Amino acid sequence: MKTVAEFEIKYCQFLDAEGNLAASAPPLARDSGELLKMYRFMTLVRAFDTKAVNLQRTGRLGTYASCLGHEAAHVGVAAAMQTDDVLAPVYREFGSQMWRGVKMASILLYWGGDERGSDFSAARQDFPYCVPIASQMLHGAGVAMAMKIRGEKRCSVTYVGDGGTSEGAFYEGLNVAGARALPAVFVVVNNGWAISVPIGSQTATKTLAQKAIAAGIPGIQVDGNDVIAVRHTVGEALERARRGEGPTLIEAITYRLSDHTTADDASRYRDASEVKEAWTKEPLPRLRAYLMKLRVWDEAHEVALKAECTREVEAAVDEYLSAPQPSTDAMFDHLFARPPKSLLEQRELARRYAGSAGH
Amino acid sequence: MKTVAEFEIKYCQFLDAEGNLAASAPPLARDSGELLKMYRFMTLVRAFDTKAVNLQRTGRLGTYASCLGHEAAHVGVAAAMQTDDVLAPVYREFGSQMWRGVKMASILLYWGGDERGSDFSAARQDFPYCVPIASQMLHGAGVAMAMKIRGEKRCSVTYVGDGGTSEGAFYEGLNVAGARALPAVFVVVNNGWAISVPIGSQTATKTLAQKAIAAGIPGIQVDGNDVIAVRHTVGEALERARRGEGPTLIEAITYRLSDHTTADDASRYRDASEVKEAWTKEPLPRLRAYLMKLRVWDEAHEVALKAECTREVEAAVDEYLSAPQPSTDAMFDHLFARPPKSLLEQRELARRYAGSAGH
Amino acid sequence: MAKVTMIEAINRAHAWEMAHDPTVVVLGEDVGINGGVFRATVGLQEQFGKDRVQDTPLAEGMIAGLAIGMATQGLRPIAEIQFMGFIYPAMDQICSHMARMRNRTRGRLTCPVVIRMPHGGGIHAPEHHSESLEAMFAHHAGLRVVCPSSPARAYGLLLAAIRDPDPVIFLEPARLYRLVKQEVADDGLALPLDVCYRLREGSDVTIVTWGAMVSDTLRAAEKLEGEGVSCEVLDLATLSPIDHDTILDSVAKTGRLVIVHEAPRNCGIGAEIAATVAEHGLYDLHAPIKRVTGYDTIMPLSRLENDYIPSTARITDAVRETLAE
Amino acid sequence: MAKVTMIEAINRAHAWEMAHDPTVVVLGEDVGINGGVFRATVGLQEQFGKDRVQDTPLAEGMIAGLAIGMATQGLRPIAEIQFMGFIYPAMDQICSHMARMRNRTRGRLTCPVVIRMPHGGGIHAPEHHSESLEAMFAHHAGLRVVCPSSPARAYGLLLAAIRDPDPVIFLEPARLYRLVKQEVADDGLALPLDVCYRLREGSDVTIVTWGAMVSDTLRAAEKLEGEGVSCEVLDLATLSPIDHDTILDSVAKTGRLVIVHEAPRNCGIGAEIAATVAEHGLYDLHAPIKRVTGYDTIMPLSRLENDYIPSTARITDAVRETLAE
Ligand SMILES: Cc1ncc(C[n+]2csc(CCOP(=O)(O)OP(=O)(O)O)c2C)c(N)n1
Ligand SMILES: Cc1ncc(C[n+]2csc(CCOP(=O)(O)OP(=O)(O)O)c2C)c(N)n1
Ligand SMILES: [Mg+2]
Ligand SMILES: [Mg+2]
Repeated sequence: MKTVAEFEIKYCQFLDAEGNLAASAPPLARDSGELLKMYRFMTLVRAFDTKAVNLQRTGRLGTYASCLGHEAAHVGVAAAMQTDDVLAPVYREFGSQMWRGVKMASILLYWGGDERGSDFSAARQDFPYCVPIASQMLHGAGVAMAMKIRGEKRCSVTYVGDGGTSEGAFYEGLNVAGARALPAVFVVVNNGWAISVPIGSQTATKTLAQKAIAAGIPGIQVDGNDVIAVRHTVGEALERARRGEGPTLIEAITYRLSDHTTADDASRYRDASEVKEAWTKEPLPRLRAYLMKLRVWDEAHEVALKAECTREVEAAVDEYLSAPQPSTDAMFDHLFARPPKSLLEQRELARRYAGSAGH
Repeated sequence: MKTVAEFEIKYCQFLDAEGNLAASAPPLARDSGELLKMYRFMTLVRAFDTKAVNLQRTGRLGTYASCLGHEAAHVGVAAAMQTDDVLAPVYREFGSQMWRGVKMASILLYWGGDERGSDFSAARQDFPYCVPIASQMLHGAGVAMAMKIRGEKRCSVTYVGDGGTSEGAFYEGLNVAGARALPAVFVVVNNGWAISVPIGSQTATKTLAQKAIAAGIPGIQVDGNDVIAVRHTVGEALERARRGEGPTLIEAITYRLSDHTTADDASRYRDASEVKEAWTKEPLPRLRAYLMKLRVWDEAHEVALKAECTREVEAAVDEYLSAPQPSTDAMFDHLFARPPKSLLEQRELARRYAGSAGH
Repeated sequence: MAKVTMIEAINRAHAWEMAHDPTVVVLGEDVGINGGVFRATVGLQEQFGKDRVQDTPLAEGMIAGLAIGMATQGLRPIAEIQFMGFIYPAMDQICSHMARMRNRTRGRLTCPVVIRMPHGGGIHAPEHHSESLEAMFAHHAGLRVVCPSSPARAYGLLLAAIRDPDPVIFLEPARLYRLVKQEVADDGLALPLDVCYRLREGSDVTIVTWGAMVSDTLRAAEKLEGEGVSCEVLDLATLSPIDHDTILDSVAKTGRLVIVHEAPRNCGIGAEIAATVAEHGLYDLHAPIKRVTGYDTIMPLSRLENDYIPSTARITDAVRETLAE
Repeated sequence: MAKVTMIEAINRAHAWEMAHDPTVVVLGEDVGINGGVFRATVGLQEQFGKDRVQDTPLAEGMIAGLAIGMATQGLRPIAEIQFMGFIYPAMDQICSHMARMRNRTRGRLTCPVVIRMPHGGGIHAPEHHSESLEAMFAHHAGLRVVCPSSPARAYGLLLAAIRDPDPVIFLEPARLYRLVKQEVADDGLALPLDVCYRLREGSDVTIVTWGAMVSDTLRAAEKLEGEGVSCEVLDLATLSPIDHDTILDSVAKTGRLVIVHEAPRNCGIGAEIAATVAEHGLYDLHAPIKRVTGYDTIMPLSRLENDYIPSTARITDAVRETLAE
């Protein structure tokens, strides 16, 4: 039998878990300004996330999907993007959103049960959270198609989880992006788990990157805890897309160090030893160690940064907590540009009974 | 960057367009009894198909999806199956259905607008036609899962078209079959076209077989006009499945020699030269040439076979045309095992107005 | 003015709007060189190019999802779904996203998308090709559902749908596509959405219907006129939101209401109309409301489809029964 | 008899039936070791093994499609969909195949499948986790739609659903999962489908409701009793097909009808009930019908969800208004 097609999947890592840099690392690895910016941001994201979980535990936030452990993936992706690119997140890519200018107070507002949280003051073309798993794949593709039709040099970047790769929409998005050579980058955050389902039970594939082969597009695996590798890989994919050469699928391997959400208890289904092991590979210490080796960072910087992050987060929390309660009108006023009469009547009714629940 | 996974896609053909046999051909290629059986069947399928189109053109059949050119793929697949395996077809795999015992009269009845056509007298566990593209992928997977749960040595075989590989359900079916190592074989009939959309516009992949890589399962390409290659490849995949080693995706490359359906006019979007070229590779002459080389077939046999096929088809047409018109009760009597009262009331109403359309 | 079929009118509305609004794009299966399986988009790719008239891979969810992405970038996509029975894979995109994007983002991102598709049976099409699922969309907030009943209304309502800043599900009665020709001025004038059209004035009974059932209903009304019964016929046109005021006014005048639709009865749009009249027009009713609808079973294959679709005889009988009360 | 919550009752019904019928299998996302996100299937994988209680990959269409394939092979799959908002990707499988398989094949292949899912809001869940889409299923022929309102009815109706030879959409009001405990005999006795349950006899007004709204409605009825108003409360229980006879009988007695549901009003099941009474019970009505429903907008995020869900105050006011007519 003759061979008609051959494929291979590569893996990219520059900074290992101990903070050692590979010889092949790109110039970015020597750009301490950029690295520091990313490190500061990752630290801020960690502080924000810790606080958000705490707010939920103390009854001041709704169910929340922690991004603990995903900081390098999220910051690396966003840092590779241009401002006018468009991001389509899932529901835990706060690091990317924050880098792109979405306010922490907005994020909290959303998870605190208020749609205003999705009315970002920056990154206004970015998509809101996407709870129906994998459906955002097609939004990313559609955005890229608009950009392509207009001949713009912009790109879309779409996230999806490892669990999300089982939904048909995931493949549909990749396939059309490939078929039309769309300027789109898809990032699978493989954090090992989809709630209680481990990746080995989700699919028989050895990698998630190889799913790109089904769409005839390049797929690559990257250490999602290595911000240099993530930013570099995404950057190359974006350049490729901007050159009109089509989409790329990037599998960023990381680990969900938290429960799935604050409504979940991962100890029901996941070995503590696995989590412990994952903590040895998490993204922050390796970058810190490397920065210290570069002598651009030390303990004093670290202490100051932590304090600064705390202040920033607290300010955001204050802003969040002081946001006024929405009125019942909010249910009706944004459904249609031209609301039908029946809806306005229902708005009246809702006003009459506002706050009557439980009575 | 290190390589973490490698893949290749093979192509299988034993009998070329001129009827030359490759040295590597399996024993089946010397089994003239089996080959003759398949050749006779392919000829019958061709005769049936021609007649069905004719019935439609003369107003005695509804819209019909011709299988002209698909005879080797359809017969090869069915011939590799065991009787108690389960087939999930799309809508034009008449060759497979007929081999498995579905009556030509049933096929006509269905395309003549009567649900009784899906109440097969043989192959009673086989699925009916599946018009919503690719949705049958999951039925095939589900059937295989039932077989696996029960530890049976049976398999499901599911068809899908080249266009069907763009639907999410296609990938979902492959993925779960791979993830659970289900005893399932999936056959993509790549006939080059999905109505007016050529395969090159459907996907960026070089092969459709490589879509298997996204599910972590073997994928293989086969000349779908070579019945020996089809039957051999499907047979190997079925054996593999029966051994508990999981599913296979087989891409059978053939060509839709007809319009998409009798409601379509392919000359609007397809070059006559392409069709002409495809006729030089069609499945019947090459097998006939090979059988003649084997000296088990000659012109006299051919003439007799054609006459026999005509008789068989005419008998089926008679049976079809003499089937009594269904009563309006048929709309109601098979919806539920326990029909609700309101439905019985509606059945009464329908009886009252039976045949009142246009009045 | 040229006489055109509904499918030609739809084609012209596309062409007019594409010529006048460069943000309008068309996508779907076989909409390009083939011009759509019903020829609604014929010639558009030639005229406006492959970027603006795109054949997509075969996946309805993908089509709807692409349309969302494109719309949020300022385009106005018109997506064709080949038959209404194939809309299901697009439900998640339509209901979870398209209908909600404006609300979810408090107006930051919007979806001015039209999803067009043939509606209903009666053309002897294969299985799954003859569904009437308007109520499924009507039940979902954030969508407009529109269904024309003549070439002229198809032209004007489609233009209105394309120009609407929110998503519109545009249902085209397949059996009207080529049934009649009508003079339609290709003047780019839209017809109003959210209102019903009074096709016939009458005093004895109000009949509300839409889509292909409009012709059967008008035929029934004519027949009944011969019996001295004066029917007021309303074409609902926008199936969601419903123009209840016009219906209630009419019922206030006639005292009787018959609703005719091809879709199954249970939780159909007829139920909503009847319920609203039972809430807000009860005292106007001189007789029980009647619904003449498809049965609560699966649309049968072609041999029985005309026994499924309400016949003129069923409509006239229902009106007579209402009047006998 | 032990007092159990609704979620425990649902768990027991699974266990009972799996122990007694080896063809029953469970599949869904996180139903195995995690026991489902609401714990409906907790312990089942331990007890019945990984073949009969399967965690699936994450894809609802796939779950429904697998269930169809398995059912045609003689199994009785119970599929869990994690939240009702995630049912859309499964719509094609449910509506195009599961609901039709018996009819399409004239009874040759059948789908005795139960699709379970949480229903409704009020638990402060994230976006897309609080939908009430029963009418979407009710509109599709070939499906039964069932919604219990107490632990005992959850147990008995779920057993009936599993044993039914046809597909059943089984909606579990999420805010009732742990709200109350009730004595439920784990005796494997099913309750009848296709009938409503009279929870309270009354003579002034009939209130029809289901699911989580039952408790609010009963609270309203109690309050109204203090005002001298006698409410008859019917729990619809099987939302499709509707037990119209019981409703019509009750309305014949009371002369007044209020329908309460959490789902949006437009084309909801309340519309079907109202329409049927306007057709077959019009002369029994002393006052216009009233619907107290969710609004025709998107279920808001948690801060406003309790303003979306009909309150007891809205129900009592509606009854009072009906009586004032
Ligand atoms: C269509 C759909 N089905 C089910 C869910 C419920 N659900 C929420 S998150 C989740 C797991 C997602 O896993 P993955 O894609 O790996 O993302 P992660 O949470 O790990 O970031 C599930 C099943 C959903 N949100 N959408
Ligand atoms: C979900 C769905 N979408 C659209 C259609 C309309 N349709 C019928 S056949 C077809 C093309 C199918 O092409 P392919 O899968 O290659 O099969 P082939 O007809 O070539 O055998 C389309 C778009 C359908 N039947 N189902
Ligand atoms: Mg994950
Ligand atoms: Mg094809």
